[in-house]
Amino acid sequence: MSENKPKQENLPRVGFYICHCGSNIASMIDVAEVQKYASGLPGVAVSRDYKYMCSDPGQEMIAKDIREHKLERLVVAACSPNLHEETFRKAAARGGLNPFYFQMVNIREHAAWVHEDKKSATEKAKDLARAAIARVRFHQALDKKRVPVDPNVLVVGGGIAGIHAALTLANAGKKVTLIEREATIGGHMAMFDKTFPTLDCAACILTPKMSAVKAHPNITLLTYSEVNKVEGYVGNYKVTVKRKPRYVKEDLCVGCMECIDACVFKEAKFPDKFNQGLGKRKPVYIDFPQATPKVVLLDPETCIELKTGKCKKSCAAACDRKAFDFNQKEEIKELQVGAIVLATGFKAFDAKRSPQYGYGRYPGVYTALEIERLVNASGPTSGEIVLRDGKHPKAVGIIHCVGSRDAKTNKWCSRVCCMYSLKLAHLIKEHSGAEVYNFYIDMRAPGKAYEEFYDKLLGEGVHFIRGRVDEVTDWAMTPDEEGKLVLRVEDTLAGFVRRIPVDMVVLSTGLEPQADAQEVRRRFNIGCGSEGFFQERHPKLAPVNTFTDGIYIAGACQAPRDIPDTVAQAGAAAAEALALIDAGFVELEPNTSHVVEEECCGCKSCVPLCPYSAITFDEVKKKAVINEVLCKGCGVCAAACPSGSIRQNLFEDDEIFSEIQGILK
Amino acid sequence: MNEQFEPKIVAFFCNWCTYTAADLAGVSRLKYAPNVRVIRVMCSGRVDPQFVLDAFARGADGVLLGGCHPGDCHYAEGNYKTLRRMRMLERMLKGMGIYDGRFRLEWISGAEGDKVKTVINDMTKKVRALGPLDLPGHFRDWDKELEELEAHVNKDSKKAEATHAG
Amino acid sequence: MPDKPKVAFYWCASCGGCEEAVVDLAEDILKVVEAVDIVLWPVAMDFKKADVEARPDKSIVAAFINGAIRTSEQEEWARMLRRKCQVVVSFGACANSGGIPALANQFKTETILKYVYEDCPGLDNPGKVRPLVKSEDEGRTLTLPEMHGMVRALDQVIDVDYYLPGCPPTPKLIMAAVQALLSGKLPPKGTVLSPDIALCEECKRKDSKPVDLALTEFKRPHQVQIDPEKCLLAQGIVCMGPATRGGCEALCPGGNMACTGCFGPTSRVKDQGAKFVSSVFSNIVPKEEKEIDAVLDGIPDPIGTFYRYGLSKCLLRRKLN
Amino acid sequence: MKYLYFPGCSLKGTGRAYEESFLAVFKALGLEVRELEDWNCCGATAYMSVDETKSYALAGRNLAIAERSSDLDVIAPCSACYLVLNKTQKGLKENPELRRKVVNALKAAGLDYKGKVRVRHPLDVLINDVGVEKLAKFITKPLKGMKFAPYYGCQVVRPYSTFDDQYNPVTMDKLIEAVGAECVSWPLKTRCCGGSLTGTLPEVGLRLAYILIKEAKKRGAGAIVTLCPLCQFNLDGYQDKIASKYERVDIPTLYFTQILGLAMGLPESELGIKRGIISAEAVLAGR
Repeated sequence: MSENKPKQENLPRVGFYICHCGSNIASMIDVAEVQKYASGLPGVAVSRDYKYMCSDPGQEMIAKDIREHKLERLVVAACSPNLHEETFRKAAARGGLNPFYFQMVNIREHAAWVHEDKKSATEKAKDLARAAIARVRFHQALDKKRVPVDPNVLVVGGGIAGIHAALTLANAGKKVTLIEREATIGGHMAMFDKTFPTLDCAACILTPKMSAVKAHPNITLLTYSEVNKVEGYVGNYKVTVKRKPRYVKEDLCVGCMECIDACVFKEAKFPDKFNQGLGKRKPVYIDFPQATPKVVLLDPETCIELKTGKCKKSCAAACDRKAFDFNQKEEIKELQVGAIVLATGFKAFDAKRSPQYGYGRYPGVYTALEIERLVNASGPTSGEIVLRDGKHPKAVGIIHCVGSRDAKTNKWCSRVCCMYSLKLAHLIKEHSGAEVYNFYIDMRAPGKAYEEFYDKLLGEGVHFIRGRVDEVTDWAMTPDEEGKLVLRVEDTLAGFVRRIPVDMVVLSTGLEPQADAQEVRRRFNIGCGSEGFFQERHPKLAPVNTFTDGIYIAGACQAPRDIPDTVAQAGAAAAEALALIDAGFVELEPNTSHVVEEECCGCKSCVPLCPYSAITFDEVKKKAVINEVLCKGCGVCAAACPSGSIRQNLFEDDEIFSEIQGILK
Repeated sequence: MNEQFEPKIVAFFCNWCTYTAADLAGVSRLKYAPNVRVIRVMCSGRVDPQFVLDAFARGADGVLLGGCHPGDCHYAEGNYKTLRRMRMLERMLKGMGIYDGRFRLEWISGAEGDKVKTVINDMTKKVRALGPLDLPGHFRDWDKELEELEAHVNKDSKKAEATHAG
Repeated sequence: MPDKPKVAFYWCASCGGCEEAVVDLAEDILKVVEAVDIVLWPVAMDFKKADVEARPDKSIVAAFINGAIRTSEQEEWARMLRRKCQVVVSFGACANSGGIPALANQFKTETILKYVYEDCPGLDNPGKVRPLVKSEDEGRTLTLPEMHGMVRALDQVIDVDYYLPGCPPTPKLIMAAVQALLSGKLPPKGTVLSPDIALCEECKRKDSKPVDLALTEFKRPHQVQIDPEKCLLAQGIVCMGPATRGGCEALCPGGNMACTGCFGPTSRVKDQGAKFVSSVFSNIVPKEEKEIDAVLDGIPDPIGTFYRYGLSKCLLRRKLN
Repeated sequence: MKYLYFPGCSLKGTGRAYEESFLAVFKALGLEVRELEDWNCCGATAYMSVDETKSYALAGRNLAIAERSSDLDVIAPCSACYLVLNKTQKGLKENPELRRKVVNALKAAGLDYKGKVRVRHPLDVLINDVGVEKLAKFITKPLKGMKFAPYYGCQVVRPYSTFDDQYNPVTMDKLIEAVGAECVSWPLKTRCCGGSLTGTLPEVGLRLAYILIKEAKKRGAGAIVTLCPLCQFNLDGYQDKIASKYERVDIPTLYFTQILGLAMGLPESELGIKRGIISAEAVLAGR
């Protein structure tokens, strides 16, 4: 039962380096004192401090020291391993030392930046340094495993982000599968009329990309489909996809839409989700003229044949291509892909959650998406601004930040609703000539040519009132408010409460995560914030990566984002996926676990613990075996092996016990 | 010396959630007590109850274990194993006279930088109030009773050798 | 012919089971007696302390010391034998890790004395008289060994060369140890004289253990009809086999009783109780705190169960109070 | 279901119609209601701004008495009492220093305050505990053809929204529809009725009350239905003064428990219908 202290003489020669990180560390930790202290610790052959360890001279110093002083271990006290562990491993390798004879000490994020007393921060740095120097003695030489990468890519979400990523990957010659939950790709952008700040028509810039997707030989488009299950690991994902039945054969239908005319329902009766319920549609329908694929589908909730089986199916009769199939079933497909780009987009804030604005109570109150459909030439009113009661509004109020920047609903700024409110103000003024009032808290126009667009609106005579609207009411306090919707607002610039009577109110609702964000992110094993936006690996250095290698994110699923930034991110995500695939292999971290065969008694305690079924039981040898490729390196089995016969590389018992001992002296 | 007792707390943070949250607390320059020393593990499920006992035995006044919220584990179910083991370990620690918040299990996600701050500040305050655990000190006290007898027995042996030297 | 190597057997805080194990060598004991000269064996031979003290230091080849160290007398004997013998073998679970006596480390000495000499049912001690370390009786002073504050394993008091695990060690292992000593071919100092692999290796029930065992409850042996063929842990009974060193040829599971861990852990484990907890609860079914607690309630005395023979070697050493 | 009942001064005074109709309706619905013995004044919102500790102790005493006798919920029909008791619970939970003082004060009076009792509003009990479906079974004389404007006032929805939405409360709207009447769409549901200003600053208070009754009448409401004795008093009691200052409106103000009682066929005499200053006779005749 001996202590595991190695004898004094045969200690490996350790090089210890502490970084100033400019003043980030040096301002709160006495780096010289730590350097001096470490030089006295057993096994330490070299102890230096330097202003920027991660800089080229810093790394070069390490490599040179390793060669000159024949160092056998390396410890660097600087920032978080999540940031520069790789950098210093490479520096060690350049010096001829196995990169895993290295241990990093986090004294910036975990000490210098979070403590205010220099003495105790330095004390902490010394403890952590001592622990790392004690630990690194037990490090073993390891090397990263190489695993081939499947060249195919999966893009989830057919909005502008998914479309752009898929096209970029396909143009690079990769086989891409683009999956979209709705019956057509295009996402929210397809609903818009114009886009800011250039007022390009959304359809004009989106439709070519959608048809490019449809036509591209490298892209397999699976619409009306969802990802059911994801298995495997970076470079080798097996994805199960569920295709909902359209009751129409996709390869036969050419979108001539004659079946719609022939449907037993003479007029369109059912609320049309694409037009935010403003327009109507029949049980057989197509979302919008440029829908891609241009294929109709049947709504099982409202189609008589699907519900009762007793319809004369005039739609099928009218279809000379015999594309209808009333007993089409849900289809399950399996895909093998090396990388996955998630571009699942956002959900608009439900205006009913702010009852003070009267959405759903006053017919004159609309959401911004509804207005996008009204001003749209292919919308339910062919672009005419008309109220539900048929009248044309003379005054329109647009309320910014509905649901956003509000402790009761969503705390975050939705980044786009100022700009699209300006755009809608312009379109409404242009289409209806009405007086337009924009109620804003702060006018946020940060993008290229955004501020200029705001200036343009000021020039067009739109009224801008700075204040958060308290309520929308149909109570007329004075005769001129009769029959109007009155917006009560404290005009913070004028300094008094105003009541603005209007005929139509537009609620610029903010962006929030999709309703099923939590299930989706669990399915893809990535993180997300409590509100549901997917978590990027690093907000600045890795915005489109996630903590799970091989899975990338782009667009509004990660945070509220406008179209220019979304497309930029889609390109970045495609580039990251290409980098992974073109490398042809991926290096797996070597911190996997393995069973020491002669020590294993065959008690099978470990076998059920592995969620990746990397542990199997060899019935012949009566021993547990770990498949190193499937093992993700969590270490649960190493902790659980009752006879200590499973080791986890880089996190062996000796290493952690020595770290504990190092910390507590 | 009337200098206030400063507890030493050993923390095991899982790499994907709590360690990242601690990094986030650093990036956001949140300020918290310097009493915690963090040991990084890939998953809270790697933390063997032996580590917790060893930390106490070597002089830790508190041990903090940070993992992902149930359902968030990067390895799907590692933190459930942690919860099962540590619920029993807490009972055994109580049976051995160590309780009242000296050992603490917290679920902290990668986005909860401020939770790292509040947990560390709160635990430091509570353990400081509990005072030093100092098991090494106790071990030395308990073993004092051996020194006297050892001296006595060795003294006699000199006498015995003398008589039989011949 | 030159006089035979001298060996000594001694017992400290023990139940005599280890002595019994030596006797269980049955006729093999003759081979032992032939080869060695037993110079101390309180349970069987009438040597006195003075006889051992009279011997020159290191004159005894080996001492087999069983039993934990609880009183000053036991400590004194242990230190003296250490001086007198070349090799000290820590014999049995009590010597190796405190054994059953070490369970007392969960209680203050005063609590134990009060119970034994005042509150114990069936006690007739109205005067609440307690034994005294020093007392006068008709002009004579009477001394008694002092009770230490905690129960210690042998190697927590003196330096130990080898460990014979078990409660008691099996005759087979004892014979092997004696032969190794006589042959002079000894493993490195500190070795446990038993295979360094867990008990399941030798257990006949191993094949019946499912690869995906996930327990929903734990049962005590008296609560369930134990199936003699099936793995005990799979039947929801706490069996320490996976966390206990083999070498006993799974006598207890063979006798339809769960292993209680008397051989101690393998060399790769620092704390047998903590390690077993880390393993056995990892895959119980519940995921919520309340349901987990309900399963844990199936083991009312975790310290007594997981440290039945080894509380002295628990990293926390004893209860703090 | 059994409840404790904290009447408060209004329901024994100007709001007696509220108490009568409340007790009658709850009895008819088989809900046992026991008045809290030895209750004291809740201090209303005024006292809290005068001396916080004493006001919390005064209100806290009622809570301690409620907890002592049983673990039933206590119903406080009057909006002010309902707000004060809830505010006391919340204040004592969030402010340990204040809690220590109040608990000691109540200990001296032989009471011990734990803060476990739940303070409920009768409307919340009717809609959420009993439920609209069950209520429908008791409606024997639906108030067909009657149009009511639902007036919630402020204290039940601000500063805390406990059982209904802060901006657009609907529980009373549901009750009005449940009794067979028509609920007028009326955006001034939670606009101030003048509160104590009708007494202290009449030129402001009366105007606020006038705005409410004028708009209700304009939207075709036969009567305003409210749940607060002070609102009822302000809207009903000052219509003569309002008539002289602005114009005569003449619209009765009833309690939701009164219209529920009527719809359940309970006699008008048990519901204190006659206690209203503006007579509801004409309106109710049409049913």
